[in-house]
Amino acid sequence: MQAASSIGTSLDFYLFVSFALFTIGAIGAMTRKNMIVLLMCIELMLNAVNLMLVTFSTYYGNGDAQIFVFFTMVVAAAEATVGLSIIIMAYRNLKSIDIDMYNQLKN
Amino acid sequence: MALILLPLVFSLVAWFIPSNITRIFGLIASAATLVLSSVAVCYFEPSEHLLIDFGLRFVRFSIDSLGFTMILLTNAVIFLVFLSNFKRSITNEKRFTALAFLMQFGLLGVFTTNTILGFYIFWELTLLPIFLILYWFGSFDKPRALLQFFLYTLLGSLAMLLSVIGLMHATNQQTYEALLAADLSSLGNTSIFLMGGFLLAFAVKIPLFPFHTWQAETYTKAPTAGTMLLSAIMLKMALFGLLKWVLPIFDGIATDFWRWPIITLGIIGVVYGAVVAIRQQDLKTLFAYASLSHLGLIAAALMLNNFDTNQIAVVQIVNHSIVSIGLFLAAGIIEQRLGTRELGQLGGIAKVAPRFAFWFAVLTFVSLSVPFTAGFIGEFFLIKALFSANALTGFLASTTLVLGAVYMLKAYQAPMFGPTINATFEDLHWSEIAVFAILSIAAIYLGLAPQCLTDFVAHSLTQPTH
Amino acid sequence: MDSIVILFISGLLGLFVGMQKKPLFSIFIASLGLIGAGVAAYFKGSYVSPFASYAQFIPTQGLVIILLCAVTLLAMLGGYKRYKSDDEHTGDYFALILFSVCGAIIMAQPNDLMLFFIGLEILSIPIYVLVGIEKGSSRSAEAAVKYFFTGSFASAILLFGIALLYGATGSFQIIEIQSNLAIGIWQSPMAIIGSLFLLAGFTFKIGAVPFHFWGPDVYDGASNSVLMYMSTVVKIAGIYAIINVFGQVFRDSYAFWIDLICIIIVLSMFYGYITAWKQTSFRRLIAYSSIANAGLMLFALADIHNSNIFLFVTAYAVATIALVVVNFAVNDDTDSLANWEGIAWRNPVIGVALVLALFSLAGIPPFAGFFGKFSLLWSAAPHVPYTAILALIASVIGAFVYLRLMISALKKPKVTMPIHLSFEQVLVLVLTSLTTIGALYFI
Amino acid sequence: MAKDLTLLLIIALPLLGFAINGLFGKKLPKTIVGGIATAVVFVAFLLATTLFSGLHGTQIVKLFNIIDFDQLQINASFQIDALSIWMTLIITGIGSLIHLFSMGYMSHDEGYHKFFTYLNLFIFSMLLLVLGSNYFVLFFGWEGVGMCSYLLISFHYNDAQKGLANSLAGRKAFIMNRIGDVGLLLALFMILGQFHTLEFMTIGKAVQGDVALQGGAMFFITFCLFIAATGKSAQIPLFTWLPDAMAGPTPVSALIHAATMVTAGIYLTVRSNFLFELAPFTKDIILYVGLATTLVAAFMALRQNDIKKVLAYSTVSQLGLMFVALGFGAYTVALFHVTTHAFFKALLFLGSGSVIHGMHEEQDIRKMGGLAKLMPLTHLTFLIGTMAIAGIPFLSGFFSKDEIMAQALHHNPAVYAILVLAVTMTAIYMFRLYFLTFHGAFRGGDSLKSKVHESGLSMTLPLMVLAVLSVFGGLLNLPGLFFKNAAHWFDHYLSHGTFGLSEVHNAHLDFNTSIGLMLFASIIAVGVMIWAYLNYAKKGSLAKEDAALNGWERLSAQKLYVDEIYNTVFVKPLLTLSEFVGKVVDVQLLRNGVYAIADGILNTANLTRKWQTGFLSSYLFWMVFGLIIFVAYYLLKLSVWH
Repeated sequence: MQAASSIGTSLDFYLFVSFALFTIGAIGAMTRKNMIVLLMCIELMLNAVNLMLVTFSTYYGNGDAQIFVFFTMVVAAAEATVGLSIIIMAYRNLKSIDIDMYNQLKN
Repeated sequence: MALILLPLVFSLVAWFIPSNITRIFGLIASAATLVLSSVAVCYFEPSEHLLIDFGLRFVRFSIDSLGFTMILLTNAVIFLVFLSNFKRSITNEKRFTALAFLMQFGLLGVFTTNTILGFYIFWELTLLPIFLILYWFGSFDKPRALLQFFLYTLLGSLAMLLSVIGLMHATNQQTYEALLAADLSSLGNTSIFLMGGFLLAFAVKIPLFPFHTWQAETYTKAPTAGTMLLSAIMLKMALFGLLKWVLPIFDGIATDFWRWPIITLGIIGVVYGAVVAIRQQDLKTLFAYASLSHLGLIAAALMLNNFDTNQIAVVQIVNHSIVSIGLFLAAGIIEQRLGTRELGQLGGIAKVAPRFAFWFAVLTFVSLSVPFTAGFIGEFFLIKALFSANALTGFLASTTLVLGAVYMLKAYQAPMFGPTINATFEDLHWSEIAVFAILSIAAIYLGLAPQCLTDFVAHSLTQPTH
Repeated sequence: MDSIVILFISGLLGLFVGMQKKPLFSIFIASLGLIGAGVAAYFKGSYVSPFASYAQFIPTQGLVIILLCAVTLLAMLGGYKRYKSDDEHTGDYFALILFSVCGAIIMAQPNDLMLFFIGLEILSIPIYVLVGIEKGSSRSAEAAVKYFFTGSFASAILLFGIALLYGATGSFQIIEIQSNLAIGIWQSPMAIIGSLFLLAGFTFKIGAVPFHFWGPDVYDGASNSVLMYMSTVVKIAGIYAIINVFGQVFRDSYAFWIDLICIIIVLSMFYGYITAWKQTSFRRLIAYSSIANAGLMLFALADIHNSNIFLFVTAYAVATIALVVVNFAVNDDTDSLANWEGIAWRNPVIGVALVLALFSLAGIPPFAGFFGKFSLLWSAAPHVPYTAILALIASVIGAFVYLRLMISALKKPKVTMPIHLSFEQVLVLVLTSLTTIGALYFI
Repeated sequence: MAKDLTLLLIIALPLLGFAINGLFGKKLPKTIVGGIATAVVFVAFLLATTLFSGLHGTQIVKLFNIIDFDQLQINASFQIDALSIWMTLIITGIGSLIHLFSMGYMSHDEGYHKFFTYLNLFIFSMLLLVLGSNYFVLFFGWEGVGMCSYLLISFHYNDAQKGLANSLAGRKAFIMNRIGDVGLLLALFMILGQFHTLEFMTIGKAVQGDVALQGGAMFFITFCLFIAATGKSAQIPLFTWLPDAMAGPTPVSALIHAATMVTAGIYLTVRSNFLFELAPFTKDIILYVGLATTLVAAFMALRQNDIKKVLAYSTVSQLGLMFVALGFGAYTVALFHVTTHAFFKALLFLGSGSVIHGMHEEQDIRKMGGLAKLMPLTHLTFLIGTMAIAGIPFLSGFFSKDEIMAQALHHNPAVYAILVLAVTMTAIYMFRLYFLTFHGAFRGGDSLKSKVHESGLSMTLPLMVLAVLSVFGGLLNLPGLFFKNAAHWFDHYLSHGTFGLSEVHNAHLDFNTSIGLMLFASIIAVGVMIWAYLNYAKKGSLAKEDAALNGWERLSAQKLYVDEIYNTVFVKPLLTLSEFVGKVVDVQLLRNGVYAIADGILNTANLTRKWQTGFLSSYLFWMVFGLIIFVAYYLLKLSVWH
């Protein structure tokens, strides 16, 4: 597993950005109440992963990960579709997109 | 083969027969199994094994003379349970009949299987019918007591499962003969743990002293037939397992390690059960503690793992079955006719029901192990064995003679003698007399000629190496 | 591959057929698809009897597919009554289920993490939708929201793990990852963090502590018919994925990882069974029970070379389906355990199926659950004896839960009105009971 | 007839009677039931006499194996020797007389056939006890007689007033006996451990002359045997059951609690003489326990008002006397007293039975008086019995008691002095009993007086036979100073026909001392008789009411409060312990402990379910939290991995 590309020393930088994005997404998902924002945070996490994949792909010099990125994007899109429709349905029922309102099921 | 499978067939058939002949069916079918097994015993050469192989991987059967003894005992107990409850509504229930036969099947499996996993499977199989019998026909007001029994047992048997797995891994064997031949001493401490798992299961079932708390409560709330099944035969599985499987297989450092702890618990049980029984007011509870006392003695003596003692232990096992059927039947009769088992509310039954008084007295004396009964031989030699191992244990065990007299006579005299409180008491039905008579004859026969039984089982007991 | 194609085509077909609003026809197509997929799997794989001796319960590719298809078929039949009531969408539901099974099949047998991830999403996304099928119900909506967000959050974590692992090893191929890890890379922090993230994603799918939170809420909010599917198929696929992925990933660092597995097992079992005790709603009870069972399933990782999981998941799946079908029949609206009192008396099929299922779940021989547990512990106990002991103690608590349910069901009922079961429910109950007893074959 | 067959017949006959009466007794007429029961015992007696006459050495009859193990063989086998045959003669002889008596005594009882069934069973067990050739068969019989004793004591359990008391008395007897049985059991175990057999002869030959055995083991064995003997033979500390056992029908008291069963302890000691000879310390214990018993019991008898209770304490006292003899190693002397005591005590009990029968179940001597005229035959025989036990010269009791006194004087004058006191008290309470019952005015009221009647022939015939025996029983073992040739016949008979006894030699006093002894004893006995006559018959003193009793009298009447003491020291604590263990330890601690553990585990559910808050954010947080913990843990672990 030799570093086969020119990305070289800046690998850490890319990784850091990716980590940072992922963490921001995760913290956002944990703290924000708005479901749309939640969805966005999760998309952010996915994209952080995408960034990382691309980084590593470059680092290793093979294209697998880049293909994976496409898959991830598709999946993210599908998730967003389903997610938004679920949010809409939920909104119809509870008239709110505040995640803390969804608290009937517990214990 | 039919010997083992017949009860299963009966159990299935029982669901589909018309309910008005259920009780006749139960009686005849159980008699049939008894007759069949008796005939089989007649044709059986005690020094041989009867191998039955269905081509299964984990379960094979091999009946030796000890197995045959237990088969006979099981079938007899089931028959007597049906006979003694002939007049009760419980035998009219398809469910009971089916479950009793299922139970019989499980028990026969335990007593005849040749593989260690088979032993475990059948051991657990018996839990299902007894659980349902207790639940359906017992008077458990809260599920807690019932669950206590079940889960206590389950905890023990899961420990046994681990040991079974461990044993099979350690020896790479599963049949009885192969396990016997396997050298466990090389396992060192592991074998102690493995045996501990088995012993935990047995200690719960026998039950030994600190693990007995389920017993009194379960016996009291179970239907009479259920108590009989539990006490007369189901608990014997543990003693059988100790005698046939655990002691011979773990003969060596594991047995040496566990011997005195278990004997101590057994002896504590002997004294403790007797002491507690003295002050009990409920007849069934009293008998439950008596049972604790008696079985503690057998368990303790078995742990000596002495060839002669083991033979006598079989006699005592049979004797205890006789006693417990008889006593619990008596308690059941009183409860059925008078609706109470509280000693304080009973009295003078002997006057109105002389036949009952007579047979109850006989069984009381059998349980007091007076001469001419199997218990006399059994107790004498078991205590003797304990005494020669350690004088103190022998002495403590022999206190059962005195304390046993105290509580058994109380249990007999309080309801039967004294001023008549219960003026009407329907005397025994023929089926009940038959049960008492069979039990008494068996007890006296074994008391006079225990040798026939000990010689018979001696063939399948292994001579310990020490 | 054949199986996936067949399932996909029948799913598509189902979508079109669904427009006819003939539920019977839809389920016929769907069943045909599942059976066809199973048959194809049977003939495709080089079928080696897995039971040559008790030490060899190695799942073959075909067997898992057959199992997944069969369980799905049972779940579909069991929930048919619900699906057909909404005849406008019956076809859609079946199509969703079939697509989801495709995902499960892909996910269960991955040789590539990319493929695995795709399978996972194909499995999950239809279920997000299915959980929300009660469009008018706020509970259903809440369940869908929770499932969706936790699920996609877990997907992101998992994906992150995949990326890190890729970063550490340079490949998505599991074999390659394994061989690369073997040369010492497993000790790099990146590989460790990646593995942990990956494991978190997986344990989320099977619902083991501490990634179990979605379980109770989602099971509670989803309808019985969907519960049948998602409490079984997802777990089967998930545990097989875990075995296949981590069986490789952890292979050379087994001693390093095993304590984590043990912690998860013990936490899941105790947490699941204990919490189940105080539940008043059946579906929540099943949820907690499934958390505990997820813990048990993880024993498969204790012995990486022989993961004898097949029997256990089968037993678990059929027993759970039987219970949920019963609950579906008696208790669709309120989902209260109080309604269970005496139901065994009100219909003999329910009575028998229930007793068998509960004893099987409690692990009492000679039912399937026992053999499942036995085969699991058979391989695992020598490696992790203390965990096995703890697991058995937890099992006793579990038996408490199941037996209390049984005691309640066997109680003399106040209402004696018989419960009506539809044909396909009877069929499912009979099949599950037969399977539960059929485990005797393995004696 | 071959000896072994005869022997088996002797044992089998009572069993046969038991079986017939037990199975068919209900349907047979009473005469036949009683007849069969009496006949089998009587025939057994006749057979025993043939054995007696043809006695020659020791013979073992083996019936079958009870247990046959490698290291242990126990046979059902029997032994014919002087001792066992002598006991058999007593048992069957007196037994048949008492059976005969019972036919009359029990004639109105509804449990007639049951009574004879039990009696026959008792005879059978007793024969096993004395005829067995090993300790196991002895133990068999030992437990068997205990059981029969229980059955017969609580025979009238249905009695409206006394039913419960009767059954309690039976229970007390059984339990006390069982305590003794434990002693026997332990002794048997120790014997087995020491000798690996239970056969008397084998053990006897093994120990004979082996002084090396003297010491610890022998002490424990004999001590345990002695505990057994105290149980069965009602010695301190286990004597309290015997007075209570008077709750049984009077023939039972005569047969079991005077003539036969209670002497089993003495039989056991005599049978094991070779063991006791090796344990001098045990013999001392026996001596002092016997001495204490005879004194205490005699004292208690002084102020009893129940006719049977007086006799009961008298029995305890006499048994104590026998143990004194045993303590001196004078086995034949003890057995001689067993024999004469069997005669006169059976006579006295049957006499009292006749009185009670005639008085319609009244047992209180305060309600009697003047019965001499109403029941002349009973009176006469009772008088003979009284004189015999009190030691009036030339009656049987005189000789047998004198032998014991002689031994005491020879060995230890202090013991002799105490025995004189006891013997004097014996004479006092016996004559008090006699005069209060048969002389003076009738105190039972007129209605009862008119109903009092002499008993029928079946009851008086045994009385007469026993009276004759009581008078002439002494001839069996005359002291050497009267007839040189006939003297000490019994001594010779026993010591030559019983294993071990030939080794033991009784002390013989010189001529003058013997004469002096006898004279002194005669003076005491006759003196007391005259005093009693003057006091009770002439002066008309009556038994005081309870309230009027002064210090020592109250002690005597209240039996030294032994029952109360036992109650406080043993019974109550046991019951309290049982109550405590049952309620507190078992239920509260163990059972509820199990529940508490279970509940504790299950109730954590209340805690754990709170974790499931219902908020999505918290779920996500915990997921991340768990993940971070794992990561942290593994990074730490990695750093210490190597």
